[in-house]
Formats: sequence, C-alpha cells, structure tokens
Amino acid sequence: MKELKNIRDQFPILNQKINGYDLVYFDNGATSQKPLSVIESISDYYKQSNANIHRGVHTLSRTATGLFEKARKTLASHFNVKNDQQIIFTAGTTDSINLVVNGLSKNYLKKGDEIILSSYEHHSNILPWQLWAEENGGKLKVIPLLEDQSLDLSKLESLISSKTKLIAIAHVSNTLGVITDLEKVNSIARKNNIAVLVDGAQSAPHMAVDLTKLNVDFFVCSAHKMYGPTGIGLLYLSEKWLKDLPVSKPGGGTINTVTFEKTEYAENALRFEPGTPHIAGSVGFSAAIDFMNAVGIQTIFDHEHQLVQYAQQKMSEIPEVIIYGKSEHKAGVISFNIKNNHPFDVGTLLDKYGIAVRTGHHCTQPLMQCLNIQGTIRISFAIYNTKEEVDFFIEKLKKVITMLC
Amino acid sequence: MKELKNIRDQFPILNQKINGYDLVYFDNGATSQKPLSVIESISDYYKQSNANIHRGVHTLSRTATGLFEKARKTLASHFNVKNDQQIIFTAGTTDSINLVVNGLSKNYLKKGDEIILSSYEHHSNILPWQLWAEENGGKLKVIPLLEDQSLDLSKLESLISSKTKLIAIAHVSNTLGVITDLEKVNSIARKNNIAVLVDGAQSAPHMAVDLTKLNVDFFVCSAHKMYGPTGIGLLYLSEKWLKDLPVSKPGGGTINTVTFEKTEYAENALRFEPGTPHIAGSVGFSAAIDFMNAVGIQTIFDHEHQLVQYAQQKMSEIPEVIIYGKSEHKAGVISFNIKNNHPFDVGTLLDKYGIAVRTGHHCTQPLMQCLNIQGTIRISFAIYNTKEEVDFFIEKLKKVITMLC
Amino acid sequence: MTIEEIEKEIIEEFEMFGDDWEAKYEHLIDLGKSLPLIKEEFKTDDRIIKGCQSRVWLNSELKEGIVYFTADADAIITKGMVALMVRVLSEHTPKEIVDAKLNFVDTIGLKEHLSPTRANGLVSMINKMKADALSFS
Amino acid sequence: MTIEEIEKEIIEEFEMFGDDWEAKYEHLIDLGKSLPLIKEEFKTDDRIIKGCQSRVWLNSELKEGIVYFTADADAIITKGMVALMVRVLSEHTPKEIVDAKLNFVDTIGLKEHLSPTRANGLVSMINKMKADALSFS
Ligand SMILES: Cc1ncc(COP(=O)(O)O)c(C=O)c1O
Ligand SMILES: Cc1ncc(COP(=O)(O)O)c(C=O)c1O
Repeated sequence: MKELKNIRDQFPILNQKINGYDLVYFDNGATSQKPLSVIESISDYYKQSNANIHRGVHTLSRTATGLFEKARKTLASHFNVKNDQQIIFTAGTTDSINLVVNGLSKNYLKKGDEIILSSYEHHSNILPWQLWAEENGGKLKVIPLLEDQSLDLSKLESLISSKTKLIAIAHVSNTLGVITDLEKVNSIARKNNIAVLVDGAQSAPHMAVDLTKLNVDFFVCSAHKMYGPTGIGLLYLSEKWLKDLPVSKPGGGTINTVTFEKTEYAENALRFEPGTPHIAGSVGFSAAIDFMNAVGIQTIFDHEHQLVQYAQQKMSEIPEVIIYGKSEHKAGVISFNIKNNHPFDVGTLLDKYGIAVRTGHHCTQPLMQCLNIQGTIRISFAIYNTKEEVDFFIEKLKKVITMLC
Repeated sequence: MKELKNIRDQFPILNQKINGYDLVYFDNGATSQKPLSVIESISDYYKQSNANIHRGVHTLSRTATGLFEKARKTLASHFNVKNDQQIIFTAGTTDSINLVVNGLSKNYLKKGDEIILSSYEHHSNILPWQLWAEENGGKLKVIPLLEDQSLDLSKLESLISSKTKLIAIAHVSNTLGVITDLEKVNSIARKNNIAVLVDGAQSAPHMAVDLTKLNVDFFVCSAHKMYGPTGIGLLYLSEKWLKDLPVSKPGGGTINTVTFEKTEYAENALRFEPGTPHIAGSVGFSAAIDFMNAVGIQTIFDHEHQLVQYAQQKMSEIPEVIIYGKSEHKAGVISFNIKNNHPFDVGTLLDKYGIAVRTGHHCTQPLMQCLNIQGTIRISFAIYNTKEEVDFFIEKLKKVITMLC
Repeated sequence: MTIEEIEKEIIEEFEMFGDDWEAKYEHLIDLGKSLPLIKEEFKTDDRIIKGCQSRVWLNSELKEGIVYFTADADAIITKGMVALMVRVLSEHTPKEIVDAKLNFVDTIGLKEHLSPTRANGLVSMINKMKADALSFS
Repeated sequence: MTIEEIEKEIIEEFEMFGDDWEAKYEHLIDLGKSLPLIKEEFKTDDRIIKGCQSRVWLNSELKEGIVYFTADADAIITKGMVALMVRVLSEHTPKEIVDAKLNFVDTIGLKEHLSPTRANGLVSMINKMKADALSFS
C-alpha cells in the first residue's frame, strides 16, 4: 500500500477548511472523492482524444473508441469477467436496475410472478420492481431482518413459491454496512431456478468482487462511489442474459440494420448502450479502477474495516449512542442515532466542525419503518480516511451531545 | 464575437497533428470539442465541490446541490423556459427520447395509435417509437422528402388520422443539415390536438432555440454536441407534461415516501431524475451554455452558415461531387458523395491528411434507403472552424478524387 | 412592536455571542426546547410542511385582521429557527408579513438555514407563512 | 511460396515507396481495382462479413488439403487490403493459415486497417479466414 499521507495528497478536495475546520469527509457511501489520476484522465481525454466512437473512420474517433473499449476490458478484468461484452456501461446503479427490469418485463416476468427483495434495499432496488409489480400484477416479498439487523436468510426458502422469478438484493447495505451472504442466497436461488440481481453499489467500492465466482445473473454498481466520475455505472450480464435480455432502450449504435418497418439489433454489449455513451466517464471509471488496484482492494477493505472497528468501539462507550447493524460481517459504514435526538440536528452541528456525514433515511425508507425510526446519522469510510479523523469525530460528537442534551 | 484565433486557443485538442498534418475537425455533428472553461469547470468541481446532492446536511453537499440546481436554471434561461423544473437532466438525447416514450406508453399511447416521424430521423428518434409500436400494435407514419431533400410538409395533414397521437421530428437533420419548419409542423399538430416531440440534438448546438415561443410538448438535446461533456443531456417538458408524464424510471431521489407497498413520487423535476445524477456533467453543461452565450448564438449560426455556403460553393465546382440536402434553409452540415466511390474510402484518405469527417449512414439508415445510397461523407462545422480549413479540405478532396478515380 | 423592531431585538440578542457560533447554536437549541409552539391537536398531517428531512407543522389563524402563527418541528435546530420566525412574523397584519424581508437571519449568521438547498423544511415554512398571510389579505 | 515468403515479397513491394504514404495508398487502390476476386454468384448475403461500414464477401474452399480463398469488398481500400490477405493466405494448408502471424501489415505501415476499432470488415474477415481454415482441418 502507498502511504496514507501520500494517498490523501491525491485527493485535492480533502485539503480544504469547512467553517474553519479541516474537512473530515465521512459521506463516502453517498459518493467518494476522486484522485487526481481520475480527474486528469478526464481532462486529458477532452484535451487530447475526444471524439464520438464506433463507426468513425478518422484517427480521433479510433482513439476514443479504443479508450472506451479499453475501459470495458479494464472493468471486465477487475471483476474477473471473461467476455468483456458482458460489461455494459450505463448511467449508474439506478439506470442499470431499470434496464434489467424493463428488459425482463418483456418476456421473463409474467403476470402474478413474484420478486424477493431484502428489508434493507435501497429505493433504487425497490421502486423499479414495485412499478413493474403494480402495472403487471406482480408481487414483492421481503426477507426480514434478524435481531442484529443482518438478513434472516433462514426465511428465504419459505418466501419462494413456484411464481418466484428473481431475487434482487444488495451486496452491502448502504445504511447499515451489513454484508449479505450472497453464496447462500445464490445457492438457494440456483436450486430453485431463480435469477439473482446483486446491487453492488456499496460492495464494489470496498471489497474484491469476483463475478465469475459469484455466478449471479446481474450485478450493478456506480463509478461515483468507487473513486470514479459521476454519470457512469456498470451492468454485468451473465452469458445467458447477454444473449437473452431483450433490448428495452434502443437508439443510435444499438443496431445492425434499421428500416422504418423493422430493426435488427447488434449482438454484443452495444445493443444495451444506445446513443453516444459517456466516453469521458468510461475513461475516468477505468482510471478509478486502476487507482483501486494500485492501492490494493484488500488494503482498502482492511483499512476501512479497522476504522469501523475503532470508531464503533469508541462510539459504544458513549451512552447516548445507538448503533444499528451490529453484525460483525460489515463494510465501512456505521449508522447510529443519539437518543431522543433528530439525526438532522446532529448532522447540522457536526458540519459546523467540518465533519461531513449523511443523515436521514438514506433512500431506505422501508428499512427505517422496520427499525421504527425516522432516520439515522451515517458515517462511511474510504481509503483516505484516518484514525485521527475518527478521534476528532468522536471528540466533536461528544461535544454535540452536550449541546443537544 | 471574440476573435476566432482567440476562440481556437480555448480548444486545446485542436492544436494537434494527425499523420503530420494539422487536425481539421469537421465531425462536429457527431460530437463537438470542449473549451477549456468547460474542461476546467469539471476538474474544479471534482477538486473543490464534489458531493452527492439533495437531502445532504453538510456544506459540500449543499454546494454541489447548489451547482446542480444552478445548472438547471442556466439551461432554463438559455432556452427561455420560465419554470426551471421543466428542465430534466438525462444521459443524452437518446435517453431523453426513451424516457418520453416509456412515460407516454403508460397511459397516453394506446393500441392502434399512430406516431408520425420524418424521413430523416436519427435512429434514436425511430427505434424507441418502433419498439413501442411493435409491442403495442401501434403504427409509424413517415413524412416524405421533397426533391431538394427537405420535408414535404404539404403531406403532413394527410398522414394525420384520428389515431395520431404524436409527431416526433428532428429540428435539424443530422445527415443533411436541413432545418425543419417547426412552426408549420406545430401549428398543424396543435390544430389536430397532437403532441410534438422535437429532437434538437442538431439545432441546439447551432441556433437560438426559444422553447416558450416554440411551444412544443417535448424538446431534447445532448450536451456533448454543444461544447459540453459526455453523459448528459436535456429533456424539456411542457407545463402540462411536467404534471402528466408518468414516472417510468424510478429510483433514489424521485420520491416523497416509499413503503414496500406503495410509493408517492416527488412533484417536480426530481421525479424524472432517479439515482445520483451526473453532477459534474451538469456543471460542465452549464459552462458550455455560458461559452455559447459569451460567443453569441447568432454569431455561431452566422459563422457556420458562411462556412457552409463557402464550402458548398467550392464543392459544387468539383464535377465528381454529389451534395445531398440542397435546401437553402440549413445548419452547419454538408453531406456528399464522390461519384462511383464508397464514402469509407474518401473518409480514410481525408483522415490521412488530418481531416476528420464522418462517413456512413449517420444513424439514419431509413434516409439512406430513401436516397438509395449506402452512406455519405458528412462534414459539419463548429464555431472554431475556419475558411482556411475549408480551403485545405477542398484541396485535399480534389487530391483524394484523383487517387480514387 | 413592528417586525423590524423584533428583528432588531433578535439581532441584539445574538450579537452578545459575537463570533462564538457554538454559543449561538446553544441559544437556538434553547429556543427550540421551549414549550411546543403548537397545540397537539394541530399537529396533523395536513399541517405538516415537508422538508427533505425535518418536518415542520404550521397553524395560521386570522383574528381581527391580525395573523397568529403557531408551529413546531421535529428537529431541535429547525425548531429554534421556527421559534424565531414565529416570534418575528406572528401577530402582524397580512401585508406586514408578506412584505417582511427577514434580513435578520442573514445578520445573526444563520443564513445557511434559509438556503433552498438546505435539507430542512424552513424555506417551505416561510413560503407557507407568507402564502397563508396573503390568502387572509 | 510459404506464407512468410509472400509476406516478404509484399514488404519489398511496399518498401519501394519509402515514406510516401500517398504512393502506398495508390498502390493499394490499384490492387483493389484489379478484377473482382470472387465469382459474382458467391457474392451472396450469407457470404458477407459485416463491418461497420464496408462490406466484405469471402468464399473459402478446400481442395486436396489446400484452402482457396476468394473475396471482394465494396470499399476500394478495403478491397486492396482484402487482395493482399487473399494473396498471402490462399493456397495454403489450414494449419499454415491458422498459424500465420500476418506481421507484414504492420511492416508496410497499414496496421491501422487491422485495428479492431477500425470501421471496416477486415478484422472480421481475417478472423473468418482463420475460422474457416480451422473448420477444414
Ligand atoms: C438528430 C439526432 N438525434 C439524436 C442523436 C442522438 O444523440 P445522443 O447520441 O447524444 O443520444 C443525434 C446524435 O447523433 C442526432 O444527431
Ligand atoms: C445500495 C445502493 N443501491 C443503489 C444506489 C443508487 O446508486 P446511484 O445513485 O449511483 O444510481 C445506492 C447509492 O446511493 C446504494 O447505496
């Protein structure tokens, strides 16, 4: 691992004061900051290589096409996917999920079919399924939580019926940090011949994901949470779905031939990438993956894990603090509340000390309803966060508690 | 207008050699180059202000939200739209059109309904309608071309039946540069109570567009063709459709409240912007609009118009050249062929001289079928192109013709 | 007292804290902790003003040409701000309320709470107070 | 001649032009202009190799252990390249064809035409030639 000091130097945004205090950025679950290598890969793209891709005969267009397709290869190899055409560029996790739902609703999902979700899904992995269900007489079922706010997978089999077509599940809960036992979910799904979509928005930034080993049908994530740019994400399709998923969002570039009467779609990833793609975004995404690998994914995971352990230990010594998601098996996220206080107040005061946290329902309102709370305060880590930042946070959290209580 | 030399200085990419020649970038219809102000607005965003937007209590998140909403206001004012909530950020023109089709197909478009397109539509404004028609028993009708390859709008009324629900039409043909008489189209549509979607991908970069005056239902365009970044575009909704268009792509951020049973969607633009938006893209788009306005939209139009007139004049003196789209009323595009030659060969050889042109069907295969050709060579201009570049192009075009013929 | 006089009073009250924002916020929190500003029976869903995160309840009444506001919020800092707003705007005529500039928020250094990108219901509350006043006039 | 010997011959042929790419392309165009390389009856849709822009037709036959290619293209530069490929690869054994490195394309300075991001059908053609050879072996 590069020295941490060294790593922080690569994130210019961290070097700023908020209300007179050094910025402590603990809102990485919402979006991570970007290293210089990513920022510069984008500027360089626009300064040297920008052109529209595919079908271009001129040099710049070939260069840009090459960069875009190289980004696809970088992602394929990062996630251990053999055929790079299984990697589709989208606008982000939410966009990817919608593309899957719209595609599946053409043939695969039928009236009366059932989808299983978990209690801690993000709205982006609920609403598209809910809309499908409402419009097509489908049904959503929900895997309940255990006492420690991890999923009660012992209930999964009993939720499955002959109508169950798909399990859509977060790899890591964005609110709790809890890691889903995907091996178990997937083996149950395989046995029952049910497709699995994994929402990797919160796993891909923090841990190694081997998609060949995982062997699920769909995997989605967003670059902006992985040290990469906004406006770009990934949809991984299994070999089967690369062939079988119908096009639901057509446009320029997705086709072999078009007449006003009839269209023949392309066979590869292109059929799912209509219009001019976010080329600069693909270049930045690729640079972000390179950054993560240069640091080492395991190093990132271990570092964040240590910060979580450390912070959670310190926080549990404060009597007013309630921590949610106490499972041992979790990624770099801690959600908590201060007894009898509104998360918004805590967040507002922490911001005064330059500490950026997220407060509210974190786009997981159904989870909030399960926990019977309005919201939480969430801190979430990235590779550039430090033990000293946690110490400062703990000190100020205590101060905030005296102010509020 | 700033001096042209001065303007070129703002586009670092133009200052490069291709195969030993100065780059002549005549592929602006595919995507334009980006001025430094746009490139730097994006880097600055990532270096100073990056955070996820909406609902954030911390300072950075407020800054980022402010930038995103300011971009929306910039676009609203640029297109003379009163309520900035009518401006929806999407991933681009193609994405915008798909959002409209998917929304309309929920209630507005019914089995047996008819959509009218023009002969020169881009695939992105054909395929989504075609897919809807195929799946829902709808029908597409096509406005034919006149001898001069402008639209035969005298036929429009006869295409309209009681089943006609929408006219989807390009403001400017990307292949021919021909400008559609939208006033005429729109007045016929209004009279018959038919909705109008205008594909402005090729008008917004070149001419002033007043959406209040235009008074259509939907208008779409892409930042990357307007000196802005990739991965972001615009969907304008009339006041009526801002209220009435159903959400077809839900996700985080689009809602007021969610339970597993039922969702209440937000009332404003947010309902159409699921997930984390392309925040950096919105900042760059806004900077691109500022650039265009600093130069002056009319200045851009006039400059490109002069280049078209000049180039067309010179080209018509070459006997082997066939020009398509001879209408007087056109924006900065010329499509042509060399008699008995494949466009690909011409493009390949021009590239050897550093001249970037586009060749092929330009995602308008049905138009190619109308014209009974395989493809064309297309040159398309931006504000930074010069008369000297046109001269160089003409000289090399003649050389290429001798090589090929 | 006129609206401007009350604003002046609040400005002086906050000036005592000088640059000490912690003290300022403690004061704001104390204001928020003062008894609920609205009758429990008025804390109904139709009186909620939805912000992104904290909820505000507002009740507006007109008696003999004078508007009376009572309000509450579930986040204490928002509630402190709400208390200030009620103190400033309540018991004035509709016209006075509609015309109020509310510059004091800026002066006492709490301006961020009035930014439309702030995740609370305060901006909506002020809009609602003015709209209600307008509807009475 | 072996594949490598033909490649060497082509390299020498192009070396004559030195750095003069215009002359090189004129030669390529001349090669392309030579008579159609495929019988008209073979120019059927199922023999088309689709590139993004220019179309290539390929016919492969095996006679007594030797593969014979004939081909055509609708763009003249592509056709010139196709002519070179046929000259190099035709009339060899399946194994020789599958093993061919085709380094000459690089050496004569036409490498860009073999880039997979190039908008022509040439890369697909070479893949098809090798696949057909493999299927014969
Ligand atoms: C007329 C027209 N419509 C639609 C598009 C598609 O735009 P985008 O690729 O940015 O989605 C284009 C761009 O090629 C165009 O020229
Ligand atoms: C678990 C999870 N799923 C989905 C999303 C949505 O991702 P995006 O906003 O990038 O589309 C998020 C991000 O907030 C998330 O944490």
